[in-house]
Amino acid sequence: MSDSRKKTKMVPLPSQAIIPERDTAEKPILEVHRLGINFGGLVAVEDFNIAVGRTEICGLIGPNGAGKTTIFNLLTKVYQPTSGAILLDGHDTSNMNTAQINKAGIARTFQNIRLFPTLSVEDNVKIGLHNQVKYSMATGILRLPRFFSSERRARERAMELLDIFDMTHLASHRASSLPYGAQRRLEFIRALATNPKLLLLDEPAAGMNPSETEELMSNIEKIRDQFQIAIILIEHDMRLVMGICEGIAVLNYGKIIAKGTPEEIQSNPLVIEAYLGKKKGDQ
Amino acid sequence: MGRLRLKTSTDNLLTYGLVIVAYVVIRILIAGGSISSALQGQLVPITAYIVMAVSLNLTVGVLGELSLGHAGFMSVGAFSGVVTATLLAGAIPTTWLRLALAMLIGAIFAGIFGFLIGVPVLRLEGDYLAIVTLAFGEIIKNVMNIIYIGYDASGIQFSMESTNALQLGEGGKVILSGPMGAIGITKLSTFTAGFILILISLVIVLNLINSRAGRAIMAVRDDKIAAESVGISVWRYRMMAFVTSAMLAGAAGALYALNYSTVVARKFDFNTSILVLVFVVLGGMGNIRGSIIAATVLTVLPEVLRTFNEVRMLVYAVILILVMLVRNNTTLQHLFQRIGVRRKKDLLNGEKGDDA
Amino acid sequence: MKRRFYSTFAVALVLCLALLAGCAGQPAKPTEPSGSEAPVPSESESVKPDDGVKATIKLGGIGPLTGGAAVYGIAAANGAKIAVDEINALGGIQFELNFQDDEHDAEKSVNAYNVLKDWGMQILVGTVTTTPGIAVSAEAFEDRIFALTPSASSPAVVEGKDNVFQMCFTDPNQGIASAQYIQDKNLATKVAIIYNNADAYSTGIYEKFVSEAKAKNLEVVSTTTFTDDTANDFSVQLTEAQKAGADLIFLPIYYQPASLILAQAKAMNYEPTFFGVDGMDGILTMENFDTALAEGVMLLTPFVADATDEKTVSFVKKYDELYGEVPNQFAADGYDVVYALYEALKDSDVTADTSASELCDLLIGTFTSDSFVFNGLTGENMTWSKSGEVAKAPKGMVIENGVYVGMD
Amino acid sequence: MDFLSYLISGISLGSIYAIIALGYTMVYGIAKMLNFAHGDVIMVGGYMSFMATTHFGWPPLLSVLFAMAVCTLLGIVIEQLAYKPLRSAPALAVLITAIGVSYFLQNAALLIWSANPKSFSSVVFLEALRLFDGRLIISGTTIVTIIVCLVIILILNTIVNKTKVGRAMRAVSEDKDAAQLMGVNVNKTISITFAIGSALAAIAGVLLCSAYPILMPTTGAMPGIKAFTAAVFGGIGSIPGAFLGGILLGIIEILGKAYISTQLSDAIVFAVLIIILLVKPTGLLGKKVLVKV
Repeated sequence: MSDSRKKTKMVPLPSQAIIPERDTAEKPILEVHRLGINFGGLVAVEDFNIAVGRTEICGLIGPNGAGKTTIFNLLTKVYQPTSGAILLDGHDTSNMNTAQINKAGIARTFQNIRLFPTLSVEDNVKIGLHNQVKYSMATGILRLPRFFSSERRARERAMELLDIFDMTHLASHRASSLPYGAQRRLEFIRALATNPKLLLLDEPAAGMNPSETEELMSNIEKIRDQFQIAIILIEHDMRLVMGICEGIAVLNYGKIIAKGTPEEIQSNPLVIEAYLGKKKGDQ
Repeated sequence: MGRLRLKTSTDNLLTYGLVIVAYVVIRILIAGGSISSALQGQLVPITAYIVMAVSLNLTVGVLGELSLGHAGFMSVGAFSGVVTATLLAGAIPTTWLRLALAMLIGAIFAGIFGFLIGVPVLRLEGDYLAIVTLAFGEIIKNVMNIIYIGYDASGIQFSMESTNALQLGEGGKVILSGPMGAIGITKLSTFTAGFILILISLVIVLNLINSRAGRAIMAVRDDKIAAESVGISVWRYRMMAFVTSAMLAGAAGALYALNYSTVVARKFDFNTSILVLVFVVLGGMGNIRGSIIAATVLTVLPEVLRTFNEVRMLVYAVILILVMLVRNNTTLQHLFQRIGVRRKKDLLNGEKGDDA
Repeated sequence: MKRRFYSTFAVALVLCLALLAGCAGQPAKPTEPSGSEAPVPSESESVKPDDGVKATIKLGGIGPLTGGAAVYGIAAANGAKIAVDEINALGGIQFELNFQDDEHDAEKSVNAYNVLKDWGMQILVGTVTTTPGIAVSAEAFEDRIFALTPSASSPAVVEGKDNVFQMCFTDPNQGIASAQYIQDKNLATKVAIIYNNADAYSTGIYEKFVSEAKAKNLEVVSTTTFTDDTANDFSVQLTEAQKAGADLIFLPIYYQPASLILAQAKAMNYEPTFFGVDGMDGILTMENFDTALAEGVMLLTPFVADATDEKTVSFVKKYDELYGEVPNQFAADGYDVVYALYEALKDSDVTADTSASELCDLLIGTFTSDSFVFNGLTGENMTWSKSGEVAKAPKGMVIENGVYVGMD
Repeated sequence: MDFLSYLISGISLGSIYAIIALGYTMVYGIAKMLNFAHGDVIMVGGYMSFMATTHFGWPPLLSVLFAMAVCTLLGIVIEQLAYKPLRSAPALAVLITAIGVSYFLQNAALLIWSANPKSFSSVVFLEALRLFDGRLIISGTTIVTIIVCLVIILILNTIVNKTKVGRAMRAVSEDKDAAQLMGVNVNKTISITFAIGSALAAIAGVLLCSAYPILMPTTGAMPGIKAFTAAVFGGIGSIPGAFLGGILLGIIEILGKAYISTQLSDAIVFAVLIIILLVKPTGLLGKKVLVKV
């Protein structure tokens, strides 16, 4: 692990004008109480409780169909919860829609990548910066001075972010033309561009080879350190989860069956029975 | 493969250049008297259709929503423009100013309609959204057919029954009379006005596309959920594109209507909406220059085909089908690329093919 | 996939070429069109003058030859064509007719007008329909090209344009005449009206009829409408008329929807008197139409295809020979327009070089002079006012046993 | 009583919309394309039946079969020449091509049969049903149309659910690419769908002209658009939805005329459509599509 750390570049410091400083000593960034949803009577998630610290990296694991992605969809309001409360930074999010959730500080990636396929890599990141570098429609149409300064800033920032994953040379490529791994990284960058307090990563290492995964792990940690954000990730790669997560929640049939540190989870008999036991071979 | 050239600015310059050169050439031809009245008579409608195509491309190509009622906005713009121009006839003798105001009012009214229609329409998706735009187009046509507006000494009179019901006093004048439409319009539109409107539309649409709002609109087109997840209000940007598109169509409607001594609601029916859609699809979705060329060619084509007499429209239909077949044939597309024909990639089509 | 495309493309191309060849290959044979019962006269078909004649005047015609209103335009064009042929055969003044399609659309109509102007049109025969007519007559007024429209019947077509004249009744006149007829003949006490509220012609007649009916104390008990988009089911309109106790239904509409109204009224056992205007003409000659449905229908029409006067008989015979159909009022209007122009020009010394504006002044003078009286298929002793409207007596007709019978 | 009578008129009109909508929805459901030429195939069906009865003197039923045969052939030819080469093109390209086909058919009909309207003789000889001393009349055409609609629904359901072709259709409708991978001949399936859709158009054409006996080159255009609306109303792609949508559209149109305004009846119809779609965004019986995230 230490080898790979040497190989990767350090995350450049975000420009101060864009990333405000965060008070990391306070209460949890995310508190979820008794969250639940059912689809036409079918209970997908039930009684889900979790709290995530300001700069915590948290893992959400469980067998396929356990409801992990559904949790992300609930947190970002892609689905409306049928019960429970979500507090982001102490504020209730029940009246927010997906876009407002993002503005309030949650960004995410998707299990089946959702980029803006016809647009360039750079534009994808710039769209992530939508609420960070602002100017009005009229400014854009009339090409007022503010347009040029803002666009320059957006471009600089986009390049900074792309540089995290060494992707600046791909900036003018069409997003859909990137190889799978690069698409995943681009989605990660795009989420990061929205300046989140909490980042939800849905299987970030899917499709990556072991060395790429190593690189990703160190990057996730560095991004957390640099940006001072909390991260929840869904992942099947147990090496990644156990390697970087400080807290882990195990989901089965829409319910949390275990919570704790990686060590606690690894020794939890319930988890072993439900999940690790079966999968031990290929992890 | 897959490299998007950083060519937007040159590309846009080419589009502006094309329009300006075309304008200058035609002006020279007119000055030299070497242009037929047939073509000269078509110049204003061509400019109006170009603006229609460019504006619809904003909805269909850039926003990615199928609209089958774009002529409805043209209708609103046409009639509000005509009413404005008629009412201002005494107050403002300068014709170009009156025309500009008529187009502005036409754009504003169409924009208001665009917003009102957008509220329900933009809650829907795909073909359902398309059918509701069709429905609104038909409703506008239906309602315009029974609107009577006139003015006399006591002001503007309005009725939904008949010209008699307007009860105009001495010296009163009927501006709109239901199915007969507006009659006796003073023709204000000129080729130059149309040219300026095209330039304004291009500035609006091209600058919008290459700005923050335009990126947001295209993000919404590509993936609504992803766009929301990065904090873009889908509703807001869909509405922005839709209303902008409606406003430009309204201005084009006013330009169109003020080029003839009469205009009727029936003109702006489903067929006209479809006609403009054909311009957009043929020119390439999201391809503004393509829209301009397609609108011009397809407006002139039926006139060129007059030599075919009774089979004229049949030939037109066959050409339309053939062009669609050729244009969407991957083998031929590659061939065109190989021989160096510059083609901007059809954006919605783009996922399947390679880039130039 | 590729091969299939090429075969498809080839087939389509062949089809296209066949079309081109088809139309290029048989230009001057109006009697043998491929698979078409009613060919449209066209530029290439128009008659070229013989040598040594005194003048060839270029007539430009405009009307819908395609689209929903094609039936009117084609008829008018065919009628005009017959007249041109007859006149040219007389050996005096010669006409060359170029008839262009306008799809019943103002924009296309102005386009057609400009095409004709480029061609060198000296006199305009048109347009056939009203809305395009308003747009085109404004252009003709500016260009000083004399226009005589066969059937664009709104007063707005001629209003304020000294060089635009009509061959047909204006819509308001028909409305007034209808009300008068109904009153004079005591045809009804309670009148219902069904009109097309999306149609300028229909609405124009309706408006004047209503104000005239009020003046004449005719009681209008029910007024309902339809549009071209809803012209199939008339049960509501008929039920309302029936409920209101109407004993006459005034139909200022064309015969296609009228035929549906007649059939549906019969199905519901409602048998009022139906009273139509010139648009009703054509109903009896609709292919396969059950004329029993139209029994007792009254209409005001300027033209009757089964009239027995020599002129009509010869025209109907010729039309049938050439186009295989019975001519309607529009065909007669087209025919009359050309003959009226002929009458006005035959004694003048116009030549092919006479400019359109000279012709225009000449024709305005002739048409508005007291001595100019024209007898045609669509009326006797027609005269024109300065405003461009025609004065002729409408013929009241009633359908008995499948034929028109004069009401007077 | 008036209301009942209007209701019946509405059902009569609606049954015509319904039968046209069935063809629309069937093609849409499987080929995922809006075939705007459908209305014009209906017109061709009408002319074929007209020619058969009036010019060839054939019996009505034979004329219907003749119309169906010709329209099926026409549908296949159109599909092969115009739509098939565009299988992988964007949906809008196919839509525009369909519009081209529509123009073509209308103008070809104009040249072949002239612009003069023809009066169609009904192929339905069923006596009208007279209730309450003839105060309520249900025409024979309406009864036949509704029965034909129901039979068609039954047949389509059987084809789609019980036969091998139907299974292929369902597969193609769910996912063209996946169906292809599973060995379904997608091209053939779509061609068959068009053939069936065109045969339905012929039946619709004959019944449309029987109910409203006027035949012109533009006869199919407006009913086509209305029926398309009806299909969306019911949830496009849903066969019972097309029937329900058609009937409701007819009823709304007639009641709108009767109780609100004859001038605005179309505006009313379309306004109701919009309201329904706002409440049920995928039509009355349309499948609610849950986006998988």
